[in-house]
Amino acid sequence: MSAVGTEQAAAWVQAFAERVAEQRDHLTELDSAIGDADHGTNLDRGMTAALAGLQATPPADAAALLKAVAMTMISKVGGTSGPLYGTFFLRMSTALGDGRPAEVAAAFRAGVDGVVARGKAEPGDKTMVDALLPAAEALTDAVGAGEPLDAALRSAAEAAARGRDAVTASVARKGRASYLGERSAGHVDPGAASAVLLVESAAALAGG
Amino acid sequence: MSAVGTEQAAAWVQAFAERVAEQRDHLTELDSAIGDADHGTNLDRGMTAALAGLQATPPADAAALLKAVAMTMISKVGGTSGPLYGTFFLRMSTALGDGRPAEVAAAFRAGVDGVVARGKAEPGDKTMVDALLPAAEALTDAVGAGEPLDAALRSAAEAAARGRDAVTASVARKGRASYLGERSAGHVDPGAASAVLLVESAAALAGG
Amino acid sequence: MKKLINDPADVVADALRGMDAAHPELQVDHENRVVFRADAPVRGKVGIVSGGGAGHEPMHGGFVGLGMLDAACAGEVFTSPVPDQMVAATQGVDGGAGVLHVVKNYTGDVINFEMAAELVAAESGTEVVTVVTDDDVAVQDSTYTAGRRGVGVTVLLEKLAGAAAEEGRPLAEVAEVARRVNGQGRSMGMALTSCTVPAAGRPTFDLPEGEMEIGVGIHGEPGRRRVPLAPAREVAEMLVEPVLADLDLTGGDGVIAFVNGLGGTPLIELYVVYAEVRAVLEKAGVGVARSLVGSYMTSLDMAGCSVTLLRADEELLRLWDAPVRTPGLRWGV
Amino acid sequence: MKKLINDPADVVADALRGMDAAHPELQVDHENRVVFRADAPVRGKVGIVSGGGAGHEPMHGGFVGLGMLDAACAGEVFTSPVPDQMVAATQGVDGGAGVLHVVKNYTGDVINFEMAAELVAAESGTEVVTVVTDDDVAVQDSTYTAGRRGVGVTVLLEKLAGAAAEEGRPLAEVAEVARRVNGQGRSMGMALTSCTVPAAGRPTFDLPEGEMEIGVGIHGEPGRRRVPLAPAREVAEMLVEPVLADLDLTGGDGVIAFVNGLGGTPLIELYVVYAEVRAVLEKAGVGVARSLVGSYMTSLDMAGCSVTLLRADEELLRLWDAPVRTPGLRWGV
Ligand SMILES: Nc1ncnc2c1ncn2[C@@H]1O[C@H](COP(=O)(O)OP(=O)(O)O)[C@@H](O)[C@H]1O
Ligand SMILES: Nc1ncnc2c1ncn2[C@@H]1O[C@H](COP(=O)(O)OP(=O)(O)O)[C@@H](O)[C@H]1O
Ligand SMILES: [Mg+2]
Ligand SMILES: [Mg+2]
Ligand SMILES: [Mg+2]
Ligand SMILES: [Mg+2]
Repeated sequence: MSAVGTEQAAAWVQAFAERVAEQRDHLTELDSAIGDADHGTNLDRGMTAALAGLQATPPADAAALLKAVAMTMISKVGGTSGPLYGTFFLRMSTALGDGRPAEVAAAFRAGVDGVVARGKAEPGDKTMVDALLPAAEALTDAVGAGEPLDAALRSAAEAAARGRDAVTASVARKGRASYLGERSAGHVDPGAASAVLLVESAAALAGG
Repeated sequence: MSAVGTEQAAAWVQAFAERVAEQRDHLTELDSAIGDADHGTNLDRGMTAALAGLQATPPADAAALLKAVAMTMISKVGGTSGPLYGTFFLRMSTALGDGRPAEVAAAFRAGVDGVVARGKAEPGDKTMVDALLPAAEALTDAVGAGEPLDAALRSAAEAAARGRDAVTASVARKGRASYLGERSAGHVDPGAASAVLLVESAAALAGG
Repeated sequence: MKKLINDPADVVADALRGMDAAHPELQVDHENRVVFRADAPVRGKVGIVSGGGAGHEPMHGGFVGLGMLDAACAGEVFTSPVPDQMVAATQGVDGGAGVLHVVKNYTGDVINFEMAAELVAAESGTEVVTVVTDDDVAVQDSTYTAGRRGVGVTVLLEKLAGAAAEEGRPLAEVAEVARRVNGQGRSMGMALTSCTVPAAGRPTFDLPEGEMEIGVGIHGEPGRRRVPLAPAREVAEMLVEPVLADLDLTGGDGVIAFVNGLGGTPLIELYVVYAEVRAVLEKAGVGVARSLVGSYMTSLDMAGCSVTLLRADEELLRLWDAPVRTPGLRWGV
Repeated sequence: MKKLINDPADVVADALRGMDAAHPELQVDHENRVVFRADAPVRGKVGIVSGGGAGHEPMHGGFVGLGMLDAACAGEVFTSPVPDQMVAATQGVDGGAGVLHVVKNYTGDVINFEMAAELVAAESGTEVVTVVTDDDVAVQDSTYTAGRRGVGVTVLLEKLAGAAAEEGRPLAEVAEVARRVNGQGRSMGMALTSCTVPAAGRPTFDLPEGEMEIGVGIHGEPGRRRVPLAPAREVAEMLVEPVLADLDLTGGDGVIAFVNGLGGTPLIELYVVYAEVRAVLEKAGVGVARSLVGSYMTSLDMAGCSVTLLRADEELLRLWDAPVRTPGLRWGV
């Protein structure tokens, strides 16, 4: 895979929607432990609506596709993850350019920056940012080092998973989990878990 | 025992209060199955207050004692069993006379008639009346046949228990149990069960 | 048992203290456990007294105030109050125009109110008329049984008769309104869970995860039958249809529709049920003139609901819209 | 899971249908899931918009009406509504005097209302001021965390700011009242049981028979700590003391004291708690100027309660007593 076009973007979104559907109850269970038991339901509702929207109005290109997903997430999900994932896809869509590896890495990074700007979470706060930021860095580094996009995305997925796991032991400082104080330690953050699915969906496609 | 005086009446009331306290949870459990789960609590509250009242203001004679118990039941218990047991003791007190066996039997009968007049239950409706009426009849018959009071009370207690058991299979037609229709069949009536304790308390004293 | 209480024996006294503190517009006689309107007795107005076992809050104490009850007697949980309380209440609200006793049809309530009325008659010249509510279609009405239970209609009756009394109408007319309301109203209830009587310490009955009881009352009595859990849509049918079968409610001025929560059911679910009740009524051609949705007559912490439908007429609608100012119901003032 | 619902995915839509049917004095935009005052926009009056996830009924939709909110947006259960809803609500209540957004401090609510305000600013000339409530002392307030949650004070704020808006005061003053209320009010909650989110299908957390959670919010989040079940007397201390420790409430005009039920707790228990809250306050020398006891901000079917204390002043008391006519709160009209 040398560039991300409409087809690749569609496949990524489709794959993410499938992973979310499959992991819905698990994500909600993670959110039961340290949140309000809706993360899986929220994302699944959003991604199901996003797929339906793409089917109804096929987008012109990859950027339009990501923007359509973004708008659905923002206008159909609510909660914390709706606007944050929405912002991610929106920022990514405007930075995607021709979808060449360097642009993809930069667009992903722009998406993550958007999440940080909106949510104001810092690394280590135990949020989706702790999976997304390392993924963005790994992707940028790998692409910068001349690795093919497939391999770069696999590194990114691994970095996301490591990021998610690294904060599992921590006390949450953002989102609902922060209300639990010390009791949040030892639990996987649901948003970090879903962010790993997002990056893994890309890596799996790239690899296949 | 040839006559019921203050001492005997006090012992009876005391024994009944003890049996009720001991069986409180059981009576409430019976009432849970086909009523509202308060029969044991109700009677126990009433008899505890009655004993306290007797202690505070020792009555002049057996009739005054039964009347004091009656007034406590009427003014402290509420529900169905409060006024019915209250009426029983009240009517009994006014008919007790010198407490000779025939008078005791007549007084008991008067008490039961009071319950029937107040509650309008008929035999077989599956209420306390189904234990009290046979007890009254057995007592009257035995005393009429010249049996000593002790033996007559034992017959009455047996008749009460038989009466209670005879309606266990029936469908209730009075009180809360009647709301259950067919579902009330097969359950012991709580009021019949407590009425048996009342008669048994008398028989046990008489026998001892 | 998980309850926000102290000693189970003190629940009623403690709740009355809280009620007293929360509602300066009420007078609470803690000795007699009677909640009075602060301005009782209201000279020249028929006094309205109700009462019953505790555990049904806000009924009855929460319905004391302008346009509804003048006094309410609180018994122990699910246990009728005693005649002494009713006598104190009756005397305290007698403004010279007589007193209406509103009694739900339970043997204990009927007997105790009956004894109270006898005592009042013996002790004073206060005229007392008693109206007994028996609107629960889950129970067969027969002269050979205790008859139907008084449930949801009691709330509507206290509002409507209260408004009639507030208009200054004489006892006979107020009682006629009350009897009419009872005659024109029917209810049916269901439970998802049992309640737990504090003194008993555990649920009155077991109700497994996938089942519900249809035809329950408000004292944690089990219902008439147990059926598999069903969606709100079907629950609404199970409750509305027996009511419609018992009383013709089509045409005329429509009904006052009342969906009541039993204590453990949150308002969001009551609204879901109400939407379905309206759908069933619409299909049956029954118009709805007024609505009431909320937990107004509870059964401790029981999860479940009841539906009450009252055939409205012009007068009842006017009385319904009349001002009421009580902790539990309040509008128009 | 035992609930009076149809498909879990339809709970919010179904409840809004029921609410619409029960309250002809409201207008419900089902497409946008916004509950409006029937007479919105009120010319010349500051519009007040709130909203949040569903599951807290009667908050917020039940607080729409004269003297309180002009519109409320309903999200999915425990999920903030989306910006489009807030934009529709804001435009629908703009009577020319600007609009106040009342937002509970949850990341999702804050972000979505923020995006809505940006959209409104981009699309129209409507002035929007946002006030965020964060009164929950169970949560540590720190710039390095999401900060305290918005809970019980939100109800009081909607009433008080609503009264200020109804007086015709300008947006800046209404917002000042709102900020003052939030600054002067604190809350603390506890749970006897978890709630069950319909889509999740089972309790959010397990809470064994003899234990309770102290410091819960209103979204089924577990609390700060788990302790053995205690009598209402001690529960009242556990809730009131941290509030008093956080805010000096002695002297002055006393407090508005609010005991709130979380959905599965019946009123009788709330009154028991309120009696004990009063006892704790009395011992602490805190006077109570006004009381509110009931289930006004629920957490689905959670059993439990919260206590909110708001330092009163003359103006706030006047605004508290001002007329309000909404499904959930109603007096003086
Ligand atoms: N300020 C924030 N910035 C980034 N991500 C956040 C922030 N707050 C919470 N999150 C993420 O959102 C996830 C929860 O999402 P979700 O359950 O859908 O929303 P809500 O918390 O509103 O119910 C958390 O697990 C966390 O990863
Ligand atoms: N009409 C009646 N006449 C006589 N006894 C009755 C009548 N109705 C009910 N009872 C008795 O009362 C008992 C229930 O008493 P209790 O539980 O204390 O009162 P409640 O039914 O008011 O809760 C029943 O088991 C029955 O024996
Ligand atoms: Mg969540
Ligand atoms: Mg009973
Ligand atoms: Mg009882
Ligand atoms: Mg949420």
